[in-house]
Amino acid sequence: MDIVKKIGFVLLGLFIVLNWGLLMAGIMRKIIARVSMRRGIKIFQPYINLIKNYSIRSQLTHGIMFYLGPVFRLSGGVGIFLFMPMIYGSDIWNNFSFTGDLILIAYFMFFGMLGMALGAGEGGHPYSAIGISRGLAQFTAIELPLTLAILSIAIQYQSLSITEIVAAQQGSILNWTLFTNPLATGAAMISFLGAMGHSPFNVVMAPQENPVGPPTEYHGTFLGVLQTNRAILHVVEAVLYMNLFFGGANNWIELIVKTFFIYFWSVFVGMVFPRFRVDQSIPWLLKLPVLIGVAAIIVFIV
Amino acid sequence: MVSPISSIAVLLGSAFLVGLFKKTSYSFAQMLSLLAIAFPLFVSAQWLIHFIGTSDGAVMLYTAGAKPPFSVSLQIGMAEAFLTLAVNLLGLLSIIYLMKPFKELGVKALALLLILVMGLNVIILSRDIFNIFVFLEIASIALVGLILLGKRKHTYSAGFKYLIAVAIISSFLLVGIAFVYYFGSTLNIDDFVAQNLIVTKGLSTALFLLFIAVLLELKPFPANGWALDLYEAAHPGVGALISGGTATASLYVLYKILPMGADYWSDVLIWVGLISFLGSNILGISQKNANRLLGYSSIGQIGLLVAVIGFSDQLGSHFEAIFFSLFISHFLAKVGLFWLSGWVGKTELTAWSILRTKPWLLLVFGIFLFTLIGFPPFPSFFGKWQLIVDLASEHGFNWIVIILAGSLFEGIYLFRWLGYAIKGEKSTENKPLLDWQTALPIGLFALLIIGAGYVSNQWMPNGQSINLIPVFFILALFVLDFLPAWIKNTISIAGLVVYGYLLYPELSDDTLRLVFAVIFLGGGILTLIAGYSVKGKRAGFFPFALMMFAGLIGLVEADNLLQFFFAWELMTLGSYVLIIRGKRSMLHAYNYMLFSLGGAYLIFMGMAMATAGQSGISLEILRTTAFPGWTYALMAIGFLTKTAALGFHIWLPGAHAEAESDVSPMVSGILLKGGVFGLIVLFLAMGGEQAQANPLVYVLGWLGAITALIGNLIAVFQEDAKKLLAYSSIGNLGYVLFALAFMSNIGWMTAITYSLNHFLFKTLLFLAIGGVVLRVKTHNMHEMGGLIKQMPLSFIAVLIGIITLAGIPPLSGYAGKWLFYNAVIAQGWYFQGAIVFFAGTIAFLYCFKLIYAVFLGQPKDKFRQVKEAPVWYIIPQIILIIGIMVFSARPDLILKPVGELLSGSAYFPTDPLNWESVTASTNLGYWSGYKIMLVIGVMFMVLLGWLLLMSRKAQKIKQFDIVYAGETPFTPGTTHFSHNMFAPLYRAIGFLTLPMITQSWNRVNSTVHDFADSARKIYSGNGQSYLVQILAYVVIVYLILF
Amino acid sequence: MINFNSLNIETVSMGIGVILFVLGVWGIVSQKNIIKIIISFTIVDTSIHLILVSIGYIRGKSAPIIDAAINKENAANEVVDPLPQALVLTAIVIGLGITALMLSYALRMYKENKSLDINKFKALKW
Amino acid sequence: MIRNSFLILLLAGLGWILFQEFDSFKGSDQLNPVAEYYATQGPQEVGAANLVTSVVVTYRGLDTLGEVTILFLTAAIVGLLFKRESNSETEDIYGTSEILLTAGKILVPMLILVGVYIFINGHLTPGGGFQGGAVLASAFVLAALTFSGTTVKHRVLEIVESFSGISFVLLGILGVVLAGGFLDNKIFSLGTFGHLFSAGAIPIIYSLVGLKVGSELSNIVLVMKSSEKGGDHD
Amino acid sequence: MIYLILLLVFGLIMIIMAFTAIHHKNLQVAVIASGIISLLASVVYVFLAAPDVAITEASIGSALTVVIFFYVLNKIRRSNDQE
Repeated sequence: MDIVKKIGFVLLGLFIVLNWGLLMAGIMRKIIARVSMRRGIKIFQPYINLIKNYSIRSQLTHGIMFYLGPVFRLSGGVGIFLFMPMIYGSDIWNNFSFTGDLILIAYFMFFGMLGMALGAGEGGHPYSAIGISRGLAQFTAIELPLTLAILSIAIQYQSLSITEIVAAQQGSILNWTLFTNPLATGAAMISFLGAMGHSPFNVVMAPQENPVGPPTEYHGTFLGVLQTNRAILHVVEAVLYMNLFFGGANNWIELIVKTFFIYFWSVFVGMVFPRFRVDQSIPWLLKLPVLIGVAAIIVFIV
Repeated sequence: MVSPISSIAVLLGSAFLVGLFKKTSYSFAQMLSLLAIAFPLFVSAQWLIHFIGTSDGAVMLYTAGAKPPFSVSLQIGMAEAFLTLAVNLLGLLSIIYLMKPFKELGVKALALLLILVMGLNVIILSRDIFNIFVFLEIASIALVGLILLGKRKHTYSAGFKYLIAVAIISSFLLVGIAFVYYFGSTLNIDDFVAQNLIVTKGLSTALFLLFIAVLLELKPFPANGWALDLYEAAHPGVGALISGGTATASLYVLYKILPMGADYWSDVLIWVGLISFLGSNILGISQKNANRLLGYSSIGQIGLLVAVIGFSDQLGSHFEAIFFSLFISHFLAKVGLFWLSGWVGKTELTAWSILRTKPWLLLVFGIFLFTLIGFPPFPSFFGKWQLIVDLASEHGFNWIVIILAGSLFEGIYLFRWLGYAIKGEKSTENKPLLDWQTALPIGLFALLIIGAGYVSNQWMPNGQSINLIPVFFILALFVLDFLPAWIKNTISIAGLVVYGYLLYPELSDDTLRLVFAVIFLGGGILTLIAGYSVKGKRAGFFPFALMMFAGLIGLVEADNLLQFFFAWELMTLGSYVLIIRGKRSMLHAYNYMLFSLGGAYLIFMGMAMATAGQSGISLEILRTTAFPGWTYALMAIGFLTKTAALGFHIWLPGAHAEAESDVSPMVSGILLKGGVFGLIVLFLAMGGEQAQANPLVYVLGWLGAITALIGNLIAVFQEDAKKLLAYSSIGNLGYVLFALAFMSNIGWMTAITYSLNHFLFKTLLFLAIGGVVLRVKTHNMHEMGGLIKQMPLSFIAVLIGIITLAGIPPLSGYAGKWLFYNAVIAQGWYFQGAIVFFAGTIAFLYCFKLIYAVFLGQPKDKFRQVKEAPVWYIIPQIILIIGIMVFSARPDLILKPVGELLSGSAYFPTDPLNWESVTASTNLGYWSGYKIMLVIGVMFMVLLGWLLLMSRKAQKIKQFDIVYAGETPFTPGTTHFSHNMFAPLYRAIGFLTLPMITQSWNRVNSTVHDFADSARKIYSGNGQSYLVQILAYVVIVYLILF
Repeated sequence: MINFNSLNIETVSMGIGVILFVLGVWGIVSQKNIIKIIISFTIVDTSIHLILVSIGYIRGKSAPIIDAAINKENAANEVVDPLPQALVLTAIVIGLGITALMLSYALRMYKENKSLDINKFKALKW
Repeated sequence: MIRNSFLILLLAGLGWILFQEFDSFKGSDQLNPVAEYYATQGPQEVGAANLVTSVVVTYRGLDTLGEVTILFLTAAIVGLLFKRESNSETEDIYGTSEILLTAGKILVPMLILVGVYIFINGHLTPGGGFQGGAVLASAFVLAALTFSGTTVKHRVLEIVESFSGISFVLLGILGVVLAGGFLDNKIFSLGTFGHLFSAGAIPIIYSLVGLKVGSELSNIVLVMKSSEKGGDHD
Repeated sequence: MIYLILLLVFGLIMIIMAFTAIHHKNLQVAVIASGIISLLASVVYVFLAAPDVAITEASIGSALTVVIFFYVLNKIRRSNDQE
């Protein structure tokens, strides 16, 4: 395929994802507000925020890494998008994923996190560092169930290629990993809660300590970049779970519907459960979800 | 040729003559004594040269115009010539060394020494047991007189104890001789042996008395308190005479009379000798007095030599070479140490730090200690090697265990001592003068050791297979040590480059070895470049650095077990000295050495078991070993101590963290791969199928996984930047171990990728952090902060380093992770795999801490003027970054040939990685470093461009322009959040990092020390108890025997 | 155990030697006084000499000196073994030397510590 | 008590070891080959009537050399031990009684004569260098006891000691040069068997041994005697 | 036979003397006892056809040794008196 055409479709996909991400964020916040008996923001408020931030003229920076942080962050988000096959069976929408490598995506997530952490770090704000340290600590615990789940489905499908994993789930809804491997799905979905940064795992996002979300130190274009990334990343992560556990998507509609529900799962749990402290969340994550993950593997060994 | 009898006559005559001189003509007497003792030295040398040059047998010397057995006869052969040469040399140098004390005591004392030397000569030469008895008495009595030299406290009581002990021993000896004569009708050893008597009850008891008395002369543990007291009380110069002189003669007597006894006497000697060796070395552990410690060590070493004599039948044609190398090591090193002790003057071990005022003495001290322990290139290394290999071929594994355990215990106290000397608190007193009388003998003996090392090497079977060129190069560096550092550095680098160039053709086919050769030599060159930043002479650094690299590269080159072990020990020796050079690294280097020593002995034991029943010592024989379980387990554990697997890791953090800035990358980035390479060699030798079937690898896998987790977790909680990196090394080596344990093609690919990566990023990180530490003069990360502005290049290096470490695409660390997943799933080790991945995410935490706490956050006031790291630190970092980039983009350049090698060979033919130009694939997936690099690189550039476009007018603001909850922070110190950064994590899973292993090792340590401390209470100081011990020894041995 | 009839001069002296040896050693290990220990050593010495001479004795033969009584040619059948006697001569002198040395050291020790109790000289130990 | 019973056990063990020897000792009825050689060949080879002397001085001459060396050593060491006080003069605690003085005057020369006789005739009659030397030494001791003022000078003794020692060694070397080996007595003609001047070098060697032993023993005793002033104040 | 009986008697005396030498409180007595052992031994040597040894033992073992002992004992006594 012509590389220009490819890049064109990639950019188009990116645009779709960005929009769906912004929209979904608005919808979710609306839902949250309604559930808590508030009126809430406008659905399109994320768009407004984004445009507003990009148009602010003053740009303050603490140094080179502060500057590069958002670039890393956005690279992380876009990179995952690039390496992710979006629509099953479509050459056009599988981006640069070739056949979609699960490990690559799993580890590339760190790229953005690292950039963000470094950028916030150079800001010199101690709370940023506190937030990062908590976030990272909790992240280690979040990763473990996910790792077990990934191992479990890798055993199940004897593949680490996302495309192949999706292919294996085609045909019937019962072929979804959700049904063929509910334990792995369970572990992964708990881990997803943490990845999305909602309650009960969102202490790292506490108002003053928000390095993973758009932080207070950043503003203007920087913040705009971060918000862009956030929108993209949430969708792409949901797509990842969709591909792994919920049969993938054969078209954009299916993708939007599935990602909505996947994302909604985290919002739903966040509404229901209160927040953990980090030193509570880590042991919790290392107990039940890990046990589920272990069980998911044992099922396949035995 | 001059008859040795004339040396006896000359010595005796001059002794009688010297006694006549008056005080006023003392110097003349002294001159005469020197000449008198030089004469026999010349005679012995002449005979030795004669025997070496020709293949003549021993020559019999008759006295009194009658043939034996009717008259006393002497015999001089190669052994006698050599031993008398040693004794005479010792005598000559003793006169020089003891010149002052001799002068104080007068001419009579000179006569005593002459007579002592004469006596020793006769003991060695004589073939008549009664004659030997008489001259043994002479030697003992002369010693009793000589201990009056340089009078110290309690000399008299020590002398008395010695006298009564000798008296009771000689009583047994005389009774023994009497009955030997009664039953054997002869006093001549050869005649007795020739008669081939039937051993009756009476004769065997007579022989028992004879043997036990000679053994008791050698001060066997535990009937040796009298000797220890004498060592403590006597002038060290006299201690040297006892340890080197009388012991030598008595040992030879034992050897001479051995054919007289029944077969079981060999076994008795072995038992007695080894019990002495082990017991004495254990009890030495708690000893604080240098002279007494030397006594313990002497007794131990002599015990080993006694055992070697007992083994003489089993050792066959190797006996002479083995005995020579072990004997000469003991002789030269122990005597040298005694002499050094005399110069130090104080008896406490801690006082030996005074040696630092004379660096060459420190070097000599090191040579002596390493010789005692048996490190290459010193003679005892070869002796111990061959001894143990030969014992193994007779399946004498129990003996080997005892010998190695004894050596380990010896190492415990000798290296503690060395530590005191190199790093102990400097004593405030004036340094003693070093006159030529002291310097000459000590220096000469040190040189002789090196010569003896060469002889042992050439003499020993297979010894010639060792490539001595690096050793000579290192020796040359020692000679050139007076040059400024940069010249030596250039020479060293040139040496490594040339060596690499010469080696390349040999290795170009064997990619696996080539990878490690690149790590060892290339790493050596890179880290040495950093050394250019050191001004001055940097005395004693380069020889040892090169020694370490020579050892490492020697591992790669090794074709046989001896070469491998030689290289292994050379590496250990070099790295130990490098590590102990750090400011506070006394204890850490000590721990390192003990673990290395223990590990080395396990490897040694494994190798020995492999050689049992097989011919040759090539590495191939590991596969066909008769004891696969033991061989592999022992060797694997040995290598694990070097890779610092959990349980054997406690030496690493301190050793790596406290080392000098440019040494840390050497020992962490490069040295650890030595252990990895060892494991690879072992597994390769085991062969694929055997290895896979071995339960060992399963254990190794778990061990690797847990090591990775715990190592990384502890690293997270470090505040010391270098310690953090050090623990991270433990974790990373855990990955490597885990991957190696897969015993599959892809697993090994993973391990090699990891090894290479770890070399690249850990060297890079240690260099970068080392550069920072060099500037800010602290290891504590929370004292740093905001250094990115001052040290941007170091920051970039660390950034690249941690991205690689954490395995984040696109850099090469990801390659390892990807391979890992594939290997884990293919192997089915899911849980271990999960632990390792968990460890990987934890690694991310300390990566962040490292870069954030040092370079980001709030810059401190005191570091505002800090400059970028020295350019010599930056250059290797740039090279390493380039290396990482190249490896990340084109991993196929290295991994493809390695993979082909692995699948092409017999080891791991199944499930290789498939390569399609730059893309690798397995059944599970595929990976293309090149494409990932390309995609991410382009994307990153685009986004960066975009942001630059959007915010090109970004405005730099001040440090404290931050939103801070309504307050304005005013000190950077309180605003830099970096101490105890991961407190919540610690509260959650910190219990895993409790130093349980350290505590249990400490408990082992204190148990051993307590035991040694209470066990040595048997030496109550009461002369009578010593006699009782001697008596009990005799009776108990008798009862055991009969 | 010992048949009286088989008793002859050399076995008896040998027996005395052995008993004295054991007694001497008993003295050495049981007495606290240094002088007593040295005395015990001389007893041990004497006992060894006795043993040696007994070994050299040949039943019914005379001293190994060729004089009027002993024919030079037939000496081999007339005399006892000269060798052990020669050894004893040497041993006696050595014994004297050692005894003298022990006594000198004892005297020195006494002057240092004002005691002859061997238990008092335990400064060097362990 | 535990210690004592332990010691008794040990001694029982020692006794048991020695009893093994005693038990297997049956005496001898005839000379063993070595002794037979001494008895038959000794007189011809060495020329000494006293076979013990021929063994001591010739066949086992090296032992004898060692033996005198031991005495030399002992004298030297005792000298070193009491070096600091050797100058201090002794007050004689026994006093010199008239009887002792008279007896000394008679006995000392007689003892010296006897001693000399013993070692000169060592190759013919019982006795020899050691015995003669011991007698000489007793003469000196007696002299020292009796004539407290006129003690024999150490220096003289030392010179005699060294001279005889060196001569002994030189004679030994002459044996290598002129005869069959070190300490071979055949450097001089063996002479007539049984005469005073026979047996080659034996009378000379034994005289030297006698002088040496005598001077050494006297030295030891005299040093012991004269060393005074308790305590070693350094 | 007479030798044998004499020898047994001597032996007995020697053993008794040995006990005396070892256990007697007075050092002088002990020394003399040991001298007596030596002296008796020299007689035994005569029985055993060893006149050379007998002379030596008598002159050195029982005479000189005892003299040296006495000198030393004397020294010890005197340095005690000086205190």
